[in-house]
Amino acid sequence: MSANTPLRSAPGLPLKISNVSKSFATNRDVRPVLTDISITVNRGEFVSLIGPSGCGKSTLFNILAGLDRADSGEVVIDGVTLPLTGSAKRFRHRAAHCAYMPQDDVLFPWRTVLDNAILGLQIAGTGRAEARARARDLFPAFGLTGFEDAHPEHLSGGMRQRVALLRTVLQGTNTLLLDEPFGALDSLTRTDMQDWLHGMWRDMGWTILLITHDIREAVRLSDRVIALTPRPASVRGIIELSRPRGDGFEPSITSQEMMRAETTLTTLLHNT
Amino acid sequence: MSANTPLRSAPGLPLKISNVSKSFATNRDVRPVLTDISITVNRGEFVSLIGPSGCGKSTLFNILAGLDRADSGEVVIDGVTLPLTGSAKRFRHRAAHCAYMPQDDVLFPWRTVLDNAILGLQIAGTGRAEARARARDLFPAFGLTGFEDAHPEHLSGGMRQRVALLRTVLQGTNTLLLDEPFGALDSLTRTDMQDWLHGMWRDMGWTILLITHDIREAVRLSDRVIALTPRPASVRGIIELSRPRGDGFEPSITSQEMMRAETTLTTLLHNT
Amino acid sequence: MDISRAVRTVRRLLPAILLGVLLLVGWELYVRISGVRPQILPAPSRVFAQGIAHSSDLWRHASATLQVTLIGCSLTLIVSWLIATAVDFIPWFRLSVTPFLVASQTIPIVAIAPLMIIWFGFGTLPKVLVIILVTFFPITLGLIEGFLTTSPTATALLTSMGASRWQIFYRLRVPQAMPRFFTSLRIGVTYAVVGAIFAEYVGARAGLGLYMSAQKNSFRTDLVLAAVALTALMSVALFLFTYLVQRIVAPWTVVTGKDTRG
Amino acid sequence: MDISRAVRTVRRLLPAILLGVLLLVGWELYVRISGVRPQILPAPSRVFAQGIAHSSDLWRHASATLQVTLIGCSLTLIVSWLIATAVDFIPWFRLSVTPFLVASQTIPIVAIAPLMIIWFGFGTLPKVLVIILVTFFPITLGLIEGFLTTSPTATALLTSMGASRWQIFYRLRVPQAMPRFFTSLRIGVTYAVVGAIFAEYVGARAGLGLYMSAQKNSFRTDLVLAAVALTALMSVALFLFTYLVQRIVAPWTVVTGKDTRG
Amino acid sequence: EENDGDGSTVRFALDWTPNTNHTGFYVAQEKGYFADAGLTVETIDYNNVLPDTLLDAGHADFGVSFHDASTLAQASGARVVTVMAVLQNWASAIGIAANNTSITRPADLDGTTYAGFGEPAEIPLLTQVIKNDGGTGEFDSVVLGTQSYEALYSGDADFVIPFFTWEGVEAERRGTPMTYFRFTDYGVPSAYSVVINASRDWADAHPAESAAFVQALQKGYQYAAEHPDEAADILLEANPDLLTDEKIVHESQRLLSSTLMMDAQGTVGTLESERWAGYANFLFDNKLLSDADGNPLAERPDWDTYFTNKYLAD
Ligand SMILES: Nc1ncnc2c1ncn2[C@@H]1O[C@H](COP(=O)(O)OP(=O)(O)OP(=O)(O)O)[C@@H](O)[C@H]1O
Ligand SMILES: Nc1ncnc2c1ncn2[C@@H]1O[C@H](COP(=O)(O)OP(=O)(O)OP(=O)(O)O)[C@@H](O)[C@H]1O
Ligand SMILES: Cc1ncc(C[n+]2csc(CCO)c2C)c(N)n1
Ligand SMILES: [Mg+2]
Ligand SMILES: [Mg+2]
Repeated sequence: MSANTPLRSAPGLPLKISNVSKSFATNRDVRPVLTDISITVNRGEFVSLIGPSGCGKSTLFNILAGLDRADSGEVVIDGVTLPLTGSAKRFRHRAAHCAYMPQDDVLFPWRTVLDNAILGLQIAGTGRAEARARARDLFPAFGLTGFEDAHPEHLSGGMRQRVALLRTVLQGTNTLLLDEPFGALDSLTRTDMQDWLHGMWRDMGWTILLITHDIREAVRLSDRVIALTPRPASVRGIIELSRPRGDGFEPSITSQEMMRAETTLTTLLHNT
Repeated sequence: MSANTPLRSAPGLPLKISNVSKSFATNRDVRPVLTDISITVNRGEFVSLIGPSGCGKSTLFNILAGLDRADSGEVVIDGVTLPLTGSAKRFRHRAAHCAYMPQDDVLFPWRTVLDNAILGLQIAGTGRAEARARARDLFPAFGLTGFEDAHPEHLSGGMRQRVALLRTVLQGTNTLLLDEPFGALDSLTRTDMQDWLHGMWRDMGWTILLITHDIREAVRLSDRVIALTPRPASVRGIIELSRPRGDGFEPSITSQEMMRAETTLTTLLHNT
Repeated sequence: MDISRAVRTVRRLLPAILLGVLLLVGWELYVRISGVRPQILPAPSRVFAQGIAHSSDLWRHASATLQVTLIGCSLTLIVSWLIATAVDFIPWFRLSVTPFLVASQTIPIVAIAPLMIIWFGFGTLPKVLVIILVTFFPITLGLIEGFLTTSPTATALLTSMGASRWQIFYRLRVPQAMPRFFTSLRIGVTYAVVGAIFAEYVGARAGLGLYMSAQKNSFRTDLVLAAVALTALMSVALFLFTYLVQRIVAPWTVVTGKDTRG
Repeated sequence: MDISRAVRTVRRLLPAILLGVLLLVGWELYVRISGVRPQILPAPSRVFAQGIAHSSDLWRHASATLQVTLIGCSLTLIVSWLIATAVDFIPWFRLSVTPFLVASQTIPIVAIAPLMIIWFGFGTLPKVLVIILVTFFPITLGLIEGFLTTSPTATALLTSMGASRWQIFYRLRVPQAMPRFFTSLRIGVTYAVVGAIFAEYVGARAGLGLYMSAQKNSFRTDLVLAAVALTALMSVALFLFTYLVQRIVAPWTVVTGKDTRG
Repeated sequence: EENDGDGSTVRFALDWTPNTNHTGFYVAQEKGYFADAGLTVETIDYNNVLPDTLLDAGHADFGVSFHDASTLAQASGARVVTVMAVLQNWASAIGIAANNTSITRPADLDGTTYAGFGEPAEIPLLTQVIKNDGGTGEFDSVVLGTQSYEALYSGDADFVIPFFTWEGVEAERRGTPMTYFRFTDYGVPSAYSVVINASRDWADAHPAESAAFVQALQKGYQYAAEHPDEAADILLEANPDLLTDEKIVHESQRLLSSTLMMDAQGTVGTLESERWAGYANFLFDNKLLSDADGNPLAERPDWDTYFTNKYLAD
């Protein structure tokens, strides 16, 4: 598979979340975290989820990534319905429909950049040599050429995020779940990485669902921004952004439409 | 001293940094960090410093706060010139002209909120009872009433920052050095805290020098934004912002002037 | 509320208790079935019964051991605070002291304890010295490392307020060191009891060590084991006691079991 | 480059070496001036000279001790990996095992070592068991805690990739546990030597412990101390050896001394 | 810790947990012989440090020792001196399990395993006995201390050197009797076995008190020799928690009293040159004696300086 081969792509909606609810049993009571969430993501779309801290965003991702199960509702990924019941173990093995990238990059210090990238492939049973060859093909596109044998501690924050994204992409699904991928970066690097991610998304044809705290990040990158309420999370509002926007995606330019969207979102999120 | 008594205020410029340079000797070579920096802050002004990570912003603050010394140049705070030579110890005791608030709030878990607030007073030799009384007076203005005896771990991130700021303010100087005070907060809380800080600044007559990574934060809050080059830091450009701006400081509104300023700053900082 | 906490504690301890009971029952059965002589391996029931029968002796010796242990621990505390403070104030001192702390752990006490008796006689001194030798290392190292956990930012904050080195020490570094200090204190007191037993084993007028040694020479394996069990109990009691002290001295370091996830 | 590193190392060690020399000189002077008899306190020069004079004996016994130590450590490694792995896979097992690990540290080996000989004869077995008793706790606990340092996010990542519990264990938890494991291994090997000495002290055919006990009975305090010094050397050598192993097995955990501030 | 009082307090160090080798001491204590002599006596219980070491280091004034241990200690410069004999002949012997039919004489011990205390004289003594019986004197040895006896019963070891008057009686009572080969039957000189040593420095500084102490002690042992059952009861009463088997104590004491404690004149405690020199020469000839520097003694010492009768009753 070369760098530009389109990734496997099944027909239909890649992601459909219908009326999902979830609560956790704590020592004292039952804590509802998600109530009746419905979200649809079309193929090739870039959708952002934004909501106050602790509202339940990561919990939703855990459900999508097969790490946890909803109490009710339905999740369909690439035409496959995730089960609501059954042993956690059986359930887990059916996962990996979408590739999940956690907030901190979670690169393993004991693996080189190349070996970090192939982690998902190895877990899926691909041989090391083949996995490495496939990863190498993508290094130029990710701007990582020359760093194959470096160890993560020698990379800058932005580079680390690119390795983490490469690892996610190599899992072989083009539906990506990104949980605050740039939360740990400083503002300037963050903007650079947003530009880069946007470019990659445009070129590679990925479907992206992104969690963020940052209104501006959501607005800059997404086709659609979904604002959530505080816990228990439910959908408070959805903002569609046209593309090309005013002057197209020009990273350092703040367009009128973006400004309006930001204002709307700020109001939505603050007046709780 | 009651909440609204103006703080001690000497005549003249509160802060004048002239041609300051500084380098660190590392194991291998000499690493220049600041080259020929000159900054003037007028009384009651809100000035932001923005620059890439590692460029030398905190080093400059360390010099201002008396934690470190410049190699050359002159720093005058409230009419007092900081010495360039002399033992670190003697030097240190002359410090505390300006109150310094570090990036993470550095609240002590073994102290209650009230006792955290009076830390600077205690260090300066004020008795505990008197210090507490003075601190209590300011609790309403900081929105901390009722939390006097709480321990910091029970506060939200935004509240913790307010306690840290209260501690800074109680040191009795109205020149505040804030090193990325909101870096650890999520975007939504961050915006709230910016609004709050701006309000306090306006009401209390402080002089603030703020370090930030965030272009938007700088633009929202400041009278003047100073952009620094990557290490070794020197002043790359200065942007003055008028006040009231278009529609005044209305936190959730993005004005035209701000947008222009952001664009200028982004260009300044990115095209290195 | 409190009842549910007790229930939880018991439930957490249950597997351990079960395993313990299982081991004891297995041991008892083995002894009964194999008919091994009590001089070689007494049944736990016998150890218990004989321990009860000789409980006044055991208590007398245990209290002597406890006394030495407490004196030793107190002195270790004083010495280790002094050294750790000195190390904290004079950095090069750290480089000279740490290797000795590590080396002190490599000295076989079996060999040194008799020499201590030769040098310092039968009083409390040699025993206390053995205890210090055993406990000094973990506690001092814990303190030194505890001081070092202080964040540079907090130090910078205090310095910017004009704090002296001494103010930084007692307002910041000391409270900051508390969690590590208590962790190492817990290790320390456990070793202290064993160290005291040790020292008494090679020379004492009273104490569980002396008792064990004498009972061993009289082929009373059951009483040796009863004393061993008592020693373990004492160690565990001291171990738990440090939690109490910690709760009083440094309450903020104690996890309250509150749900911190919101 | 390498020379400057060597110079730095020496400079770091200098205070410790100086303090060591000072102590030795003080001791020597005390002995010479006070005229205390060598049976009671031999001068360090005498300990050294006699140690050299009896070096062939000392080496023979040291090699016996070393052998037992290595066997004991290897077995401890096997057992502690097995137990720690089991604990990692079966959470309730942890609750039942940890109290026993802690309790094992409160058992006075002085009292147990002779019983071990009664139970298991005087071959290698009882000595190895004593070593296991001494080293098992720190190493197993280090491993268990090491596994627990794994971040939930990393686990979630692997799980989302469809990894089995076993894959998560060996691809993530094992490498993650390495720093803790080596820290505890260092503590473990140090105690192992002391434990071996211990076991030999109460019964053996050869070994430094036996040698010490015999020399004690022959009023040769100088040779006892020579053996003590050799024991300490052996412990330190094993201690340093673990760094070598760590550099080979888990190079990423070794701080390279590179300036990480950029 | 130094005993720098007026000499009226005497510290007495035991070599082992209380046993019948100590009966005389407890008799003197209980019957007030020490008190009558104006002495307060403090017992230092045994704890893995040799009494001679304690005497030498000044932590005890008198203590129980052995003929060989005392000779070795003095050769190596320890400031101790033997002031009284508790026994007039060996109370220890080579012991094998009585049911061990493969060993019928010392020569059969070649190639078997000895378990002992690691005392310096053990191996040469055994080698001598075996050689004198026609064996090669080559056997395996292991140091197990008290555990030696368990090793013998379990068959892990083949022979030991017990006090047949103590461990031997115990073994018999336990149903695991031993058979003995007496040292003197195989060409080893007779020896004083258990003796009382004094700190030379303390004794020199307190000659009167030393004499008073030794004579009171001697009186106690004399009583024990003459009244074994009463003496045994005194020992039992003095150590209720350590001595629980009355039969063993009585049997042991009778054995000691009847065969080992008194010299030809019926006196307890006397030391004489010839017997001392006999076993001491054996130690010297086997190169067991070395000086303070660990060099083997080049010249035969004057044995008469190693012990003294001057504190004993005339
Ligand atoms: N296993 C669990 N048991 C109990 N409560 C849980 C559990 N996991 C999450 N929660 C609770 O669910 C809520 C939502 O958690 P979640 O991590 O999904 O929030 P989030 O929106 O991702 O927050 P953030 O923006 O801080 O990452 C939190 O209040 C948390 O305390
Ligand atoms: N004591 C020191 N010795 C050597 N180098 C130092 C020292 N302190 C800081 N530096 C170097 O000086 C440079 C500037 O550091 P500084 O902390 O001032 O950066 P900064 O602009 O505050 O960065 P950030 O935005 O990440 O906080 C960094 O490259 C750092 O490595
Ligand atoms: C009752 C009694 N049993 C054993 C010893 C130990 N011990 C010390 S020296 C020695 C060998 C005798 O020459 C032995 C066996 C003792 N002291 N008293
Ligand atoms: Mg989250
Ligand atoms: Mg900084």
